[in-house]
Amino acid sequence: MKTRTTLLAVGEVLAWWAALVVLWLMLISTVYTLEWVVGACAAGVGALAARAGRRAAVRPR
Amino acid sequence: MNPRARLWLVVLGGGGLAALLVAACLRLPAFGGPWHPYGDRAVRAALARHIANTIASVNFDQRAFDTMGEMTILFAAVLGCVVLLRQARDEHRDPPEPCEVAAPVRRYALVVLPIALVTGLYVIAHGQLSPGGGFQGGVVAATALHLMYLGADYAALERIRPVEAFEIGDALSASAYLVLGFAGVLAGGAFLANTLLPYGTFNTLSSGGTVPLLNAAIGMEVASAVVVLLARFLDQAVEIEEGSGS
Amino acid sequence: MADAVVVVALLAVAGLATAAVANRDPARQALVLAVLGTALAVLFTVLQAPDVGLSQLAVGSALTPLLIMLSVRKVRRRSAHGKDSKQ
Amino acid sequence: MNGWILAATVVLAVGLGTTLWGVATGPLGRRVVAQNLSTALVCPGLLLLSQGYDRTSYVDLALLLALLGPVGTLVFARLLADELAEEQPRAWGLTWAAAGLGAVVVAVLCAVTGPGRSMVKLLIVGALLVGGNLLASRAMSGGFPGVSRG
Repeated sequence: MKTRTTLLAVGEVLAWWAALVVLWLMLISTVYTLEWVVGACAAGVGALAARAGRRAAVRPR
Repeated sequence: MNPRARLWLVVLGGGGLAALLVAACLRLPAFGGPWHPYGDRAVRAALARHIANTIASVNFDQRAFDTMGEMTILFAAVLGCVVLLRQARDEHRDPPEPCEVAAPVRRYALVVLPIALVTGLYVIAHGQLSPGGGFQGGVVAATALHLMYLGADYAALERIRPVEAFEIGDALSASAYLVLGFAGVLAGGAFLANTLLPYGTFNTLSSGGTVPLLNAAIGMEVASAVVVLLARFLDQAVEIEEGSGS
Repeated sequence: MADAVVVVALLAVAGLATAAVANRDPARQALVLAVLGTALAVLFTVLQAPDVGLSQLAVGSALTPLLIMLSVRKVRRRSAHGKDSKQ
Repeated sequence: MNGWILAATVVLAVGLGTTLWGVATGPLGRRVVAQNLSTALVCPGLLLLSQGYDRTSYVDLALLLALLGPVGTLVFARLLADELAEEQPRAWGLTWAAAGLGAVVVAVLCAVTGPGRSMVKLLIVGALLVGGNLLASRAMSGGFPGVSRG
């Protein structure tokens, strides 16, 4: 049960991360290594915020 | 002063200002002319330092000291707000009731929050390449977090936004700007002189020497400052009640 | 003819700024101010100053309305509170 | 002056003109609707301007407006929820017309740009714009049923 929740959480963050990296690649004009690095970091921040936001919005009852 | 005298004072002052403005307008160069002495020099200086967006070069290289002044104004303004809007002795905190938001609004907020955050970071990171920069991107990133208040409620926003961390981030990034300025002095140049780092390849993220670093510092400063400012406003509007508690 | 779009943007800014001053209710003023922000962003864009336009969009479309509306809410709550305690 | 700037001038003149009239007069509900429409009408204008000046980096302005404009409307929908609950402003005809304008402009610009990453960027702007506006319309007519306090 514990591993299952961890796996789900990691999967959620990874899915958001991949989607946001794709978004970053669509926003920029030319692609090179540094752009990948910065984009991956920014997408990481966004993915963590997405998960934190979804957890915070589910009201603890 | 009676209202009549006040009116005369306004008419006199306004009339004088209008006359001066009209006189100044008559001496202005024509709209859209080909003569741009400042623009030509600024573009030349920007290109010499491999910066694609001349505005970023003006803000963070040629006029980096002015930007430090603007950053200080924002910092002082937010500090003033924090002091003014603190919880007074005759006030108490009354946590707001959780509120009901329609499901599509909540889903929209949860989806757009990361998108807006990444877009804000994109605008910060590409400040010296395309329109944008630290200020614009920082405001977008900070606004993105407040989608939690709009799409859920204040308690949800507080759960993802530790205000203390943003206060520390505000101070740290403001001092990072100063440290970068003094690094120029230590390296034998002037305060905030852009002679520290190689200028890099034109039109890439690493071009422009210290410009991307100063840009990132401003982005973090503005984002933290806006979050702290809105936190004080939200506290006052939603939580803090008059009377010392019942 | 090429300046027609500049004229349109200038007229919109002038009209919206006048409307913002002419309204007396802060909530309605905030609404006009939000639209004025987008009109100013258009004006800066057609004058080839997209950096300033972006600043205006970032600040004017969501941040300023939020600050004004939160202040309005605080003032309204305070006056409602005052009425309650008098009764 | 090319056709793109002419089209942008027409869109902006009609858009800013109608929203000026809508936001400055009438009941509160109509003003919020007009504020929402201003995003939906100005954003296509900015896209056309970026094509007219032939500067792809100006698309960032439209992107930011498409992201933050609906957020601004949500601010009003949330903090004026009590007043709007009485009026229940609905203007689905206008909203869908504005959304249609945004979709048409994005489709035309996509056809001109041709396949590539910049086309996807235009599609992202279009999706954010249309989705955001429809959602904001939904939010102002009963999107916040229980926010009397907080």
